[in-house]
Amino acid sequence: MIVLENVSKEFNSKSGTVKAVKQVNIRVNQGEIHGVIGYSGAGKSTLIRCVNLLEKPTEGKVFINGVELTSLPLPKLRKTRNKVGMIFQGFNLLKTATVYDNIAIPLKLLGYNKDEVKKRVEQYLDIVGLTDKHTNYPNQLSGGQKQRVAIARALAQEPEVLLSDEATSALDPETTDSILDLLLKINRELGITILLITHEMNVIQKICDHVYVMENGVIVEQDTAINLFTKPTHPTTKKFLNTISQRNLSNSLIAQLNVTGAVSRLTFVGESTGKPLLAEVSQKFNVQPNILTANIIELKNGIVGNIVVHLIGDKEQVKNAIHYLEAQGVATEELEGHSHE
Amino acid sequence: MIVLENVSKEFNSKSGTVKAVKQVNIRVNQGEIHGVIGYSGAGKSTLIRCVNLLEKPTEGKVFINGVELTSLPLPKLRKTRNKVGMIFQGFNLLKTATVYDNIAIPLKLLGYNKDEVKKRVEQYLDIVGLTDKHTNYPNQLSGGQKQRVAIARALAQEPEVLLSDEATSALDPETTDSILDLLLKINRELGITILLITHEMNVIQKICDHVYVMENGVIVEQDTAINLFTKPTHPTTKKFLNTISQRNLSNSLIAQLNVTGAVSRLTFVGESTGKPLLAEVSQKFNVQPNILTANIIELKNGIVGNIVVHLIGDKEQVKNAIHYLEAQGVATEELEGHSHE
Amino acid sequence: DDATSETKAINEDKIVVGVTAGPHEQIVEVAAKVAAKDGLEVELKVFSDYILPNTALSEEDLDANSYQHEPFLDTFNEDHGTDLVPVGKTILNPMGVYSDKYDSIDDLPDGATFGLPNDPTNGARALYILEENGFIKIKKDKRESASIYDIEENPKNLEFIELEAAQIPKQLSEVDAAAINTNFALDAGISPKEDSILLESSNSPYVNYIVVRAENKDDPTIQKFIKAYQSEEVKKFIEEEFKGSVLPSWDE
Amino acid sequence: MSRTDQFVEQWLPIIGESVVETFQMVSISLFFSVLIGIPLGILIVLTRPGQALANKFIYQLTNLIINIVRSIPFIILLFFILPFTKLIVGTTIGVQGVIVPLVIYTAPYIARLMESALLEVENGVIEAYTAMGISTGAIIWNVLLREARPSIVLGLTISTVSLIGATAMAGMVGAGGLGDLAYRFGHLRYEVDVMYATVVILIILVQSIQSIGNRIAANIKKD
Amino acid sequence: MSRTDQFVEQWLPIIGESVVETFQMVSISLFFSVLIGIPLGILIVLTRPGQALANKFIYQLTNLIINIVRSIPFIILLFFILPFTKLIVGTTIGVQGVIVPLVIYTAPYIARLMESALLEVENGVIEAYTAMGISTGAIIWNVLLREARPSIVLGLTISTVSLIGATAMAGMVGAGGLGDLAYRFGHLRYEVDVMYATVVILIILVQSIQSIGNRIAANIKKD
Ligand SMILES: Nc1ncnc2c1ncn2[C@@H]1O[C@H](COP(=O)(O)OP(=O)(O)OP(=O)(O)O)[C@@H](O)[C@H]1O
Ligand SMILES: Nc1ncnc2c1ncn2[C@@H]1O[C@H](COP(=O)(O)OP(=O)(O)OP(=O)(O)O)[C@@H](O)[C@H]1O
Ligand SMILES: [Mg+2]
Ligand SMILES: [Mg+2]
Repeated sequence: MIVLENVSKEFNSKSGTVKAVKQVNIRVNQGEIHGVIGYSGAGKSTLIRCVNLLEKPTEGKVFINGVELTSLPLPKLRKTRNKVGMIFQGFNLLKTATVYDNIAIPLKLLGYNKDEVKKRVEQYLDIVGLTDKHTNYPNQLSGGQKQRVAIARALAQEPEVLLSDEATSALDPETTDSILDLLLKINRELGITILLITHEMNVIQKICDHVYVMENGVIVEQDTAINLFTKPTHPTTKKFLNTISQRNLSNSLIAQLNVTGAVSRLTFVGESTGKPLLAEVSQKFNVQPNILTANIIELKNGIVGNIVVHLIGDKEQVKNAIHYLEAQGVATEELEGHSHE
Repeated sequence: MIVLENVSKEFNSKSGTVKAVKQVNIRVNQGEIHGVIGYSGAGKSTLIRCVNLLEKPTEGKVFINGVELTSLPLPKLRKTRNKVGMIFQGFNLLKTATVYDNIAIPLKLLGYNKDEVKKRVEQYLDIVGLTDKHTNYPNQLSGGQKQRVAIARALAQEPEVLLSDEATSALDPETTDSILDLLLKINRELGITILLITHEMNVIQKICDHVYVMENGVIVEQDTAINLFTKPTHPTTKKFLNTISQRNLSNSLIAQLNVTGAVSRLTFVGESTGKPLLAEVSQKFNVQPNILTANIIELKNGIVGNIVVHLIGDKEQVKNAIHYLEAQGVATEELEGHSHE
Repeated sequence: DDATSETKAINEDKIVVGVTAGPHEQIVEVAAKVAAKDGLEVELKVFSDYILPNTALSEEDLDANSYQHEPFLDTFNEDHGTDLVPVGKTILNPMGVYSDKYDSIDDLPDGATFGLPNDPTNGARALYILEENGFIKIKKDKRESASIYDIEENPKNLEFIELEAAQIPKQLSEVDAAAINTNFALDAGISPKEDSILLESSNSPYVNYIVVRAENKDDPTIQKFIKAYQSEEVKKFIEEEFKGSVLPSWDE
Repeated sequence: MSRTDQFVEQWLPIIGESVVETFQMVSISLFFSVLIGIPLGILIVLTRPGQALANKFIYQLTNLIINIVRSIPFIILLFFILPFTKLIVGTTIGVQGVIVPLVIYTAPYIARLMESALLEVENGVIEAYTAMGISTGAIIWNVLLREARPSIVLGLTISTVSLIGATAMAGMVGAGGLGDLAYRFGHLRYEVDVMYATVVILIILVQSIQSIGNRIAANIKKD
Repeated sequence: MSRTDQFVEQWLPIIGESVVETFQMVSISLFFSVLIGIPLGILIVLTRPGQALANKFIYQLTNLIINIVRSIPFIILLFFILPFTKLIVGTTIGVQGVIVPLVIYTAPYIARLMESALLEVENGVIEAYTAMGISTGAIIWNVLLREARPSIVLGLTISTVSLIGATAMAGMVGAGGLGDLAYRFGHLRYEVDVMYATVVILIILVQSIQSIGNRIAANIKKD
């Protein structure tokens, strides 16, 4: 369990004081996976580094599994950190150690015996697909391979709490998927608690229960993944969602289309996506629905459908069609366009 | 113009010889933007580093703007390199220089006068949104901010040819978009030739004319972006496309759905997406189309629509509906499921 | 050749004199004051090395030096093909053998350790004293510039340990016996008369000289300097300062 | 008997002995200097402001001690610490007597080179191990020293060569060795052959040490 | 007149003169050593196998020359190069006469420390500038030297302190200076007060140099 209470962090530099994190509250219950998204420089990395006190918060309290860390003496802090794994944005591997040793050395230092170390290194090297690179040194690896070594190192520790800072951003989609599957698996099987940072919405989509949206050091929106994908309120959240649901059509196009009917965004949750609703509408009303953009997003805990349709027909019919759709449990939003952007 | 002829590159390490790039041929005409995708470790970075001879190919020839580089004496090679900008996967900034100096120093060294240097640095800092960080040092920046400094450095050089190795992978979608818009703009206005590596299909989608798919050092598929998005043939290509069009439905689901009709993938190119085809089908045949997944992908040079529909109805009607769709210029592919995965 | 030596002819008002650190330096300091009254400026160059004052002299960086005895000078001239000549006697720095453990030199057991100065002028003397008293025999041709490797016979199997001359008094307890220059012995509170177990005989060939290049042998400025050195003031200073451990030797 | 034969017969045993003495002085004092210098270097890196064990007092004190020792010319040091030497090794003469001053001369020097090497280690890796709750001791050994090895090896190589230089002065307390032989016989007594022979041996010695050091450093360095 | 006053009156001018001599020797020879040592260090880094200007012959030769010079004990070196010294500065004694040997002693040492500092610079940044077609000279100056500055400053600090130590030996050729003063008066004449005074001045000198060096290095280092 991770709890941040009113955590703030300031940096002093020549260009003045930077308030990288401001009064942030976070609560990740045991076994949950929470994600943080936000623009570059929003303070995400600083925030996650506050969790294991790599960055000492200027203000606020940090709890891991109920233990307050900021006031803990070093030996006890170390004990807690033993249970916390971290994947860094910048890999942070030993340059002078092989891939094998980069994973083995921390395990040895954490007190595992030789056999256990060997077993785990081989197991996690296999999982990240780097068994054949085990004698290579980091600078003989590709960017993604380095990232995978860092992931293997953190996971081999088999922590109770995992902090992940853009663990998959250097990886191709296939490898990303396999890493995410792995995280989900250990989350389900071992109840590991995860706080992760990402800018890839498909990561959120696939494994997060809860999402925080960060901007200028502040959490501007937070909710369960389903709620956030269905009813985003903050503009930043909406922008992030656009990347996977392509919600943005040009205003001029919308204005143009609205002449012959209405452009509407339909959001389905769960079961309703299964229904051939648009076909029904087209049969029931004299309205031709033309799908402009469409997405079905499979979240960890459900499915969200997102369609922007051009409903072609006369105003009245279109209005009726929309009422019908809403009656069926679909959230609708009429899009207004401006002829000049 | 970038031309690679039969370029190969081997590395020798303890774990044996690695053939990172094998017999690759590439031709990027002046003013074109080509993208390379592929799994982590496929050889993408090595390939792009062969272009400006940071990695000397073990075999093959490299031409930039018609000049063969591998046999060029150093001073002439330098002249050519002056025209080639590169954004590295690992940023490669001067640790001891401020953001401002990181961009200004190369410009000074390239011989621009003081005013020009100042003008460009300010201009590109503004473009990447780091004006307020100009006195900071790299280790006071977030991951994405470092990436943006590296981008600004490469662009400020105003090169004729740009090599970009995962330039946006550390960036959030919004910032990525603004960088891509910028690349498109300078591509259109100044005719810059770009070869880029990415694992984000939306980068390909947004700015690439042509795509290479790389696997184990070999280019396994290459085509124009539109062709590749419409008719991918290699499994790797398909896997990458899945990330944006979510083509993969579970086999068991498909098998289950096929009992009550047929599951079909429809791919539209260009105009045909605009037609309310599915509604027509539902009216013309006794078939209820239920959209399972849908995507409209706006490519740089056109639009590709991708819908997986469940056509509910009896076999005969469904077959007719599919024929009708094909007659309308839609590529269709019936999906077969297996009850046990 | 002549042209250069003429341009380098000794300045009438000022000469540069090289000395080694220690008594030579202190004495020439006083001699310089005397010379100053006579209108001659003496500039001191202090060396801790025993070769460079001679090379610097032959290279004409110095006009004279005062730190060596004749045997050493002869060897140097022979080795380096130089033509440096002694022009005035200066001091004798007598040497004695001391021991913390034995009351007489004859008590030294077989294989005893014997400390001696590690510089050639003093080291050779220590060996010379031992030879004079029949403890060792030195190779004939090396007699006056001997090193510990030039010993032909060593019936008592003395083990020689070469040490920094000034330091030997402090390390005396660690050897069975050692040869110490009287000035260093006095500084360390050891009395030559009471504590020594062997003293250098007074007919020592190791009297020190003022040395110049041969062509300046009769140069009047040099003569002026010698006169200042061999003055009463200097003699008085030596007697007061060194209390018998350094002997003015120009009158003998 | 030819001149060469004669030279060899006369000087070979002496030179041989000097080689042995030099080896003894260098190896023993290097051993102890490393034993003292490396922890000192670590101490001064870890206690500096902003580091893991930041402690202004210890940092300043260590710094001062290193500076004091480094301030004193070797030749003075040699005699300054005679009583201490006597206390530690029971004698102030011979190879044994020179070990203590050589160590006191070399250890702070190694500490400074260590400092410079350790400061080069990337903070990120240290953070990664700190984040895992690994003890500072283990991090020093497994991260700091490990990653700095190429620089440490180069630093130790430089120190060893400087140490060989210092042993030349060690002759003053009767320790002998090649440098002293070259000085006293080659220089003071103008046995030019001895000087050349000795200098050639020194060159070979230094060249070997430097080559080995460079090779090892290049081998450990993996980027 | 109190003992202290007397001491001050008698020794202040002498000590003052020694301070000036030390400053002269250190600053002048440091200047030339840096002028020679840094390019030498760069040469040895750039010509090593696998680097920008890889050239086995030049690399080995430079390496050898540095090693040869570093092999020869300072006192022998001093004597060995007398003719060369005479040729360059016209005299072999005094502060002037000692500059040449001090430079020859210090320059290769600085080259070695340079080597070790430059080898630490990340290859990636150098590549970035190579990719832009920037000339090797400009890269050396703007990337290699720039990025290595913290280590270079620490290395130069270490060299300067060692150089001060070497000037003590310079007294042997009549150049004077603090170290020589301490040796001659303190050691040879048992004027213990002078020795302590001199050593204290040396300690203050070294402590200041080291503090300034550390401060500068920490200031330049931005990670
Ligand atoms: N210096 C080297 N020595 C040995 N092998 C190397 C070296 N550099 C790269 N390789 C290997 O060559 C292959 C291709 O590496 P490259 O960096 O080109 O991959 P990539 O496609 O860019 O991957 P990523 O997407 O992870 O950055 C990898 O298997 C890598 O381990
Ligand atoms: N040591 C530091 N000194 C000064 N400012 C800092 C320091 N570290 C971070 N910052 C600033 O704090 C802000 C937040 O940085 P942080 O690394 O947390 O961003 P981020 O959200 O992780 O961004 P990214 O997605 O680009 O990694 C940035 O504006 C950054 O410049
Ligand atoms: Mg970050
Ligand atoms: Mg790569």
